[in-house]
Amino acid sequence: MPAREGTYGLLAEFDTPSDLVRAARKAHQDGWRRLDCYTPYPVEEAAEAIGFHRNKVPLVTLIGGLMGGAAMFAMETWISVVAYPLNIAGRPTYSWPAFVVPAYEWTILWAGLSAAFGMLALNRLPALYHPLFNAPNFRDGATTDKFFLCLEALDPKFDLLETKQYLQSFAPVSVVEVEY
Amino acid sequence: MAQIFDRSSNALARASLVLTGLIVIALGVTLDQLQRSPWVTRQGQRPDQPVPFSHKHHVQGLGLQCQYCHVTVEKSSYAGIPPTKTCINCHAQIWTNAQLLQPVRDSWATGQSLVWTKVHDLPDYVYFNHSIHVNKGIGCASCHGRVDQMPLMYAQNTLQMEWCLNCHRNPAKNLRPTSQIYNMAWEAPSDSRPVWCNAAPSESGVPTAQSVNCVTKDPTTAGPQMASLELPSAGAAHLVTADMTSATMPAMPVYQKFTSQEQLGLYLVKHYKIRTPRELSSCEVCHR
Amino acid sequence: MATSEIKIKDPGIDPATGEFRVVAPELTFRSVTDKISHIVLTPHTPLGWLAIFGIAGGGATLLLVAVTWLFLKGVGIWAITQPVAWGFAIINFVWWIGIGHAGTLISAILLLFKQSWRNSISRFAEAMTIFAVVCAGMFPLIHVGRPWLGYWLFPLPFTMNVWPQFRSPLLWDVFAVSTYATISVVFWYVGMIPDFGTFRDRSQSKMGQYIYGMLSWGWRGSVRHWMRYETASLLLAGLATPLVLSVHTVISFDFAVAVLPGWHTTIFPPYFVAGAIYSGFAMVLTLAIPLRKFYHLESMVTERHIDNMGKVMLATGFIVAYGYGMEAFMAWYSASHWEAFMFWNRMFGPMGWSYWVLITCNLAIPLTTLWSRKLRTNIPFMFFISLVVNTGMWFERFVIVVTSLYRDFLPSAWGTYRATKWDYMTFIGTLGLFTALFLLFVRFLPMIPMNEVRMLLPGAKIKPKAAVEAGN
Amino acid sequence: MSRDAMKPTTNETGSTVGNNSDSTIQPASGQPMSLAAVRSELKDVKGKRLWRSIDELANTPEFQAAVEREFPAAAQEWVDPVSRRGFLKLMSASMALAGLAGCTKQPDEPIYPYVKAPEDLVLGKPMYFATAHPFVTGAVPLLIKSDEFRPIKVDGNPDHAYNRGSSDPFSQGTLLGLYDPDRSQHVLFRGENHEWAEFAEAFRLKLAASKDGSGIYFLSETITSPTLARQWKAVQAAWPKATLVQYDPAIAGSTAEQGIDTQYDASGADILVSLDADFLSGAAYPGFHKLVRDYAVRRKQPENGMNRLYAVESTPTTTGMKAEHRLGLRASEIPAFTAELAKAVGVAGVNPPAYSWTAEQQKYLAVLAADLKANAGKSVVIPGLYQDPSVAALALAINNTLGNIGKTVFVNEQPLNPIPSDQMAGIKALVADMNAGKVDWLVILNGNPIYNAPADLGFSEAFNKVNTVVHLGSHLDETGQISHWHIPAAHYLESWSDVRAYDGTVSIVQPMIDPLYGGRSAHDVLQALLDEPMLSAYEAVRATWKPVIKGDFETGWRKALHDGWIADTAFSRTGKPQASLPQVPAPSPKDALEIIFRPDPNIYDGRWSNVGWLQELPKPITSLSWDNAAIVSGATLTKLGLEEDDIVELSVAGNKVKAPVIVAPGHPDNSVTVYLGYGREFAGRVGSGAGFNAYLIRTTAAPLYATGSLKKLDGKWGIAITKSHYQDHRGARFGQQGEGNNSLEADEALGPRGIIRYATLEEFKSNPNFAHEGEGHDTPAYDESLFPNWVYNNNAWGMSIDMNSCVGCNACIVSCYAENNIAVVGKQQVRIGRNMQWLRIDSYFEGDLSAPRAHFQPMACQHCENAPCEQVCPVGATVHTPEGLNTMVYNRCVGTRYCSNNCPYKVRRFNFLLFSDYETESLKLMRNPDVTVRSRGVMEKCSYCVQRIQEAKITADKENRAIRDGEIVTACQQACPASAITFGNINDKSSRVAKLRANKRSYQVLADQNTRPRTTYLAEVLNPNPELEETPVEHAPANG
Repeated sequence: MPAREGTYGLLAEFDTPSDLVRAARKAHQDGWRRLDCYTPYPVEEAAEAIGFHRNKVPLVTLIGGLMGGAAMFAMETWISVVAYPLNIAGRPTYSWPAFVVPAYEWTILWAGLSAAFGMLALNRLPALYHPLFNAPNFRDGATTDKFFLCLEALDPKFDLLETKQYLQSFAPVSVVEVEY
Repeated sequence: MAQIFDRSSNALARASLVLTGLIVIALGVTLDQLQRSPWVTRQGQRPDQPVPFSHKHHVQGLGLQCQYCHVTVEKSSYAGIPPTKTCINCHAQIWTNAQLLQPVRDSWATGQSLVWTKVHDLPDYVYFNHSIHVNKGIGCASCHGRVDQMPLMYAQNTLQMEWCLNCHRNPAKNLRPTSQIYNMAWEAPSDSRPVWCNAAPSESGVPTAQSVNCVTKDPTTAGPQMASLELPSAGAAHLVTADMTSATMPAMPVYQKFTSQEQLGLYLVKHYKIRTPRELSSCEVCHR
Repeated sequence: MATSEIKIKDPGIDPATGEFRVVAPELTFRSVTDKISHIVLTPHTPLGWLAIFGIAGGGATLLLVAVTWLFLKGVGIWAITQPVAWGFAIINFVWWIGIGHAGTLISAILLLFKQSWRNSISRFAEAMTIFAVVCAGMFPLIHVGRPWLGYWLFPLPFTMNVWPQFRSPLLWDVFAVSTYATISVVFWYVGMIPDFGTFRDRSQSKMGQYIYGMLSWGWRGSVRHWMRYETASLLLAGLATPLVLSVHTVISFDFAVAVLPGWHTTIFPPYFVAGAIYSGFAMVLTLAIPLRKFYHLESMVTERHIDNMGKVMLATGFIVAYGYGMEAFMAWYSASHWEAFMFWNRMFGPMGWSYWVLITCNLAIPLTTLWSRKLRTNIPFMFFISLVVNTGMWFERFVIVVTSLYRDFLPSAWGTYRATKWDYMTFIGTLGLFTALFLLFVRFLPMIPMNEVRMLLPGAKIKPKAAVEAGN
Repeated sequence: MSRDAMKPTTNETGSTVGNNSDSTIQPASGQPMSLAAVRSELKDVKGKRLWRSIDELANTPEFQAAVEREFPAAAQEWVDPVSRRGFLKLMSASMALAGLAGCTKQPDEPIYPYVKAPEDLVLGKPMYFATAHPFVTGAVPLLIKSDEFRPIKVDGNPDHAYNRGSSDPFSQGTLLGLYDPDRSQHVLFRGENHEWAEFAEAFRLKLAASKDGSGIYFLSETITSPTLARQWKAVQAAWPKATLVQYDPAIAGSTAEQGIDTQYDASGADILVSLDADFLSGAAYPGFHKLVRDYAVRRKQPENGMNRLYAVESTPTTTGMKAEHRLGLRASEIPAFTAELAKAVGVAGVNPPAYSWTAEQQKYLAVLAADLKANAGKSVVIPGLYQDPSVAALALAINNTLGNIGKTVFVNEQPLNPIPSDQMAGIKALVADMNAGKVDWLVILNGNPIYNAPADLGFSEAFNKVNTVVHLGSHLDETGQISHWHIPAAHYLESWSDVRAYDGTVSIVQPMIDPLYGGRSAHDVLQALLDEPMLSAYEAVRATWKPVIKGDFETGWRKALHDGWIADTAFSRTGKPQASLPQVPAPSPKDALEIIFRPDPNIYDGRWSNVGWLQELPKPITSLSWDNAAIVSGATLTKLGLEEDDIVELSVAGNKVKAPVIVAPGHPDNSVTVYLGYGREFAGRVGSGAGFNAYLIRTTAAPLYATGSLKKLDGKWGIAITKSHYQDHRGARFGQQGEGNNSLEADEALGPRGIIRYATLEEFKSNPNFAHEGEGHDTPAYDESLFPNWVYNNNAWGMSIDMNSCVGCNACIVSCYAENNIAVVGKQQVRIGRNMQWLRIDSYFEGDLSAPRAHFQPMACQHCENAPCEQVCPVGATVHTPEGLNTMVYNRCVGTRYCSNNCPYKVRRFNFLLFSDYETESLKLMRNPDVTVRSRGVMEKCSYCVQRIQEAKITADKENRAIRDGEIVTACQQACPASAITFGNINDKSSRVAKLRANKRSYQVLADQNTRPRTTYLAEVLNPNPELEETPVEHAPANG
């Protein structure tokens, strides 16, 4: 948890994704690391620009899926062979082909849930309160048609006045200071 | 455009997520416990009875044998609830005007049944047969508990299907010699309390109940040479087949010594011809 | 509002890129957002909506009545009997599940194939899936003789120590359908999170801000989030695709695994899936055509969409036709008397009429007309076709279930089947329930994924790197 | 949940759960109550007691009034017993929803121990007592299974020489008759409750007043009890003017009314000829049980030769359908045909009326005569009951001429019935006296003349001219309703009496239970007029047999009761046939429409109208249930421009009745068969309103068959036929001869499906393996499976059914009803195919439907080793036991019905609604306590009587021995008079069933599905006369 007083960062607003990408790339090149972009729809270039290349969601999904499948198949086998073995239609107790189907379904079920909730968890959501929402123009634009670059106060290079000018140099629509 | 949610809401949101998970788990555990709880099974509950009949007093105190009242337990699926007559047999002489026994005397006078409440009440679709259990070495106490220590009757066990299967899947651990069926105090053999058994040859058509003869006192008192006949060592006792013993010693019954329930259990399973767990846990055994 | 000719006509080709446009060119980020948010955030509810919702609600009530009576008296109030022990309930179940499939197909499979045109219809296609699954999922439960024991189908540690029997296709259904429902809901919800964010920020009422705020989990559009989000959506799509194929395969097992002539067929899985998609797209059309008219969404749900869906139906329709063909062929080629008699009976037996209804609705009408682009882009005609195909697919299930059962191995045990009023009430009831749910969705949730449509807009193009360096 | 699958609760004393005064609810009597009131009534009743309260409350008139007010639609539903119960359930359920029922825990169950326990009673162990079912055509010796002194199963007496343990639908059905909740329960005088003593008093005063008994008339059913006859003689001695009239509508006017005096021993006969004698389909024909056994025993080993059956009949019956050669004639043609036959075999002094026989008929006659002559002394000619007396006389003459008398045919010294009489004349005279005002008191003993007296007598009008009518009857029936005195009659399982079996052997009828409703027997009524009016029937019966029983009486008496018969009381069979031959009536003109009256194969003359089992039982040949009908041939149907189920008006001599019309394959043209016994008004909740009353067109002039007319009316009747019957219209393209003459079902079953397999004797001899060759007849090899075979190394239960012996008499089905607590579902449910019989008799009509051959195949669960049903059950409610039973675990079933869909034999039955009756107390007494009563939403099916298997296993295990072959007998097997069913351990190679399975004729139905049924069938072998080509052979595998 970051400190709860003072400045969270400086927020520059742009009209087009292109401007945002340009600014973000520049800032990243200039050594900014605690920075983030906010867009109304996924802009891959922006992510590239701030050096965000890969994420862990696929791994989480894989693990979830394998666990689901294994769990179900194991349970089926245990139930039919160990727990209460019965002669069903003269079939063997270990009728593995039949067991494949539910195991398959559970693989998908667990994988899907892991993907969704893994994504949210990795995104540190839910975060109903966020400093950015304090910015007067953020909520109006970020989810509709505006593109934001935020340089955060935690970055060692951050200095309220210099950074403000630095951002101005990208000719944004506006630069505002975001309080915690 | 300001914040909608207060700072605390993040923590709150996450907490509530965790809580939801916990509640679900808790609910599951509760239900799982509930289905086995006395509230459902009536285990250990003592329902109101017309007469506070004490098994403790009659069995332990007076030493009545189970079959004195439950006459058909060896012959029929029902053990049998004694008719008022059975009570009156004695209570015509003793406690003739005890207040507690008023309902009994009324019943005897009016010819109206005493209306008891079932304590061991199986669902109607379960077909339990006392006789086969009693004839194959399941003692009363195995299911009904130490009745001789129950002032008021209650169900010792849940009588749920899992409980039945528990034994049907491994009868050996509950079997006892048929001579000990009604012995409330019977305990599994141990080094301190060994049991000696000999079995009639399996092909001799004697009823299973009589096919094994067990004693709790050492029958081989005749000294070392006699004891030496007691072959082989108790450890491997259950491996000896009955016909072998009968073959070797036609005249003198060969006793085997048992110092643990599982030895005895396996021996009795063999000689009582207890059916296999697969057969005993087949549906039609109890449901028709 | 855009000018009328644009919204009726095909948006045509984008001169800049030379690609087909899927949405009208004049749309901007804000106009899209306004248009879609307005439908939900406007305080006043259109009268038309209320009217239809009233009717649908009536249908749903009918269902409630039917099911209550069913629980009180037993499944005997339906027409099911010996030997036809399955009837409307199973038919409706398969039919509804089938309808659901198009939704997943559009949102998942077309996403994998990068068919960007699906963006604007994916959301309500998914909604359709979920509500169809709701209707479908109800039937397996209520059709059993003792519904209150339905929980025995789940492997839970009861005191009986008895467990489900995993060789039974019905049990496979339990897992297939429950998984399908869960994944669909998750996929649907995850897709809506950013749009909830938009609603949160655009809602005027405190209430709306709170509700949508919570639903959005505090989404703020960080590109890092977006990247994980994209991966997750892609993965979900990748999972939903094999899932949707497996679900109807498993349902076809209910029949294919049985020994009954007419059920015991290896062709079932593929042609059930194809049939599902066939009827599913029909249902999408049935819903989309009135919606775009009612809410003036022609600029986002364009003729191109209708046209494409027509093509998909044509394709799946032919797979289905192949399925029917193979059944007939095998009846002859297998030289099995059981098969031969079954098929003769299916066509010319006392219930032969149902087979011919099916052929007319599924093959004769659509497969002859959908070839023509003119007809495919003729909105009223496509609406009509969609209804025809839905009917046909319902009868396909009727034919499979009933005409296979009522005359099987032992002639002495042959019987017949005549549906009762309760059967019809239940079926109509689910139609009502489905519509009602869908209307609620349209009113309170983003029926078109704004974030996905934004990507289709010209404004979303990033200027080439050089230009960026040069600074315009 | 205990209600979902509940067995009739027999607590420790066997007093049933009905015993629940602890939770009775007294609605504010008088003023009608609303459902709100009902709820408030139930407020204080907690869940566990509610179950009973609802039922009790629901039976209060106030409640029913409330229901009819609040659910007018349902008020009419109230009538049908089944839906009425459904409605009750609905009410309790809706109240449960209204929050009345608390938790769903099992309710506390009370125990009602005896005060003094009976000596010989071992609770849980049934006891068996011998008795006999008194029946007008000869008593059926019985052995009753009694659980805690409640008779719960009726079966034949296995030690009795006559039926050897076999029984029939009637006898089986009488059990439900005993517990019939609609039996009358009080002595009534002018509708008000009175005491028996009051009646006896009034009666005696009356007689005393009449001095000699003049004006006192008795109208009794046929008297079969020697004791009753003795008592009557005593009455007559005391009151010489008192008059006795016997009237049994079923036999009145038939040759049986004079008392059956001929016995047949068909076991010695190579040729059997039935002249309209339906001796294979039910106890209605004297000696049924013995005749079937004798018939079947000669067909069990074709390799050792078989008998041959010719049947000439006027309406299709199982007898005709089993015959090698069947000739359908109109009823009036049969006497003439018999005369021709007699002439042909050389009976002296017969002059057949002139009649133009068709070529086919002449050929048949010639061949038959030749065959008879060739087998003189080794043949038997059996005349029909419902034929002109000349047929019986001629048949006897033929047998005499052929020298069969003393070999296969015997004449009794005395008739079966102690007091033979001309019943038609009797009732005619009675009505005349009634009209003449001579009848002062009319005492009706177990009769129902208002309902079944001949139409032309106007009995009901005459009835009003009688001062006092006394009605002794089991029900407050049509007659009881308007009689002055009504006395509830005791059921034969409730009272002492005595009867004679077919061979004359006397059986003592002993009560199994105290009269449920204080019923009285005819013995009591007559005894009330004698010197010791209080003498019990028991004493009377003992008095009758004291002189007969040799040695110490008490010992002999006890032996008689124990064995079920009195030794050496059979008739001497050395009688001689009387020489004179009666005049033979000429057949009616060929174009005249004949109407044939027959007692119903299930409910006989209507006495069992209220027995649900028999009502629901599909009748042989037509598979008609819950109705009677005008049965015609297909040709006649088309000729009259009718369709099945049309309503027609039958009229005879001006009397009319409305009836539904149906087709029976092989019915003679221009001829209609109607069954008596239906159209009851006051039969009870089950029988009232079913069918139409054929007595309305039955006259004294023509009680057996009459010429009449038939007119089509508008509308459909709505009959319930339990089997589909389509004509085969498939064109040659589909490989069948589909001209529409054949039955589609039969073409399929006998053709490629290989369900029915048979051969003629020649074919069988030339190719004993015929059952396994030809299309659809192949069986997969045992290892032909993807799975390792499941081994059954201990007991392995299996059943073998001999298609050659089965005569389709339905006894097995009714026996199954009783043994397995099978529910009766009602006509509406049967109509849509929901009848619950675990066992059905599939009948396939081969060849041209105008002259078919039928094949009867008892079909129940086959207990497949690879059971398709088991694999698809999601909860494992149907599984295989280590002994190879396919068990159905009712209380595990959730009711997906998938098993039924996947059962190739469609033998599973589903409780679509709450079919079992949980309300009626008397029925709870009847239920088999060893079998669960299935509730709504549960699948059920034949279990091979698993309860009997388990009982035998427990006994054997206790005795430390293996189960003996034949120790376990299934209910169907027990009832079968033909011993067509064999059950046992197929792993024990010495068991009878194993031997039968090894037989070359043994085949599995649908073997090609590789379900490996445990039930196998022995293929039929027919013994046709090569002279007569009509045997259809195209399906015989040898050339198939």
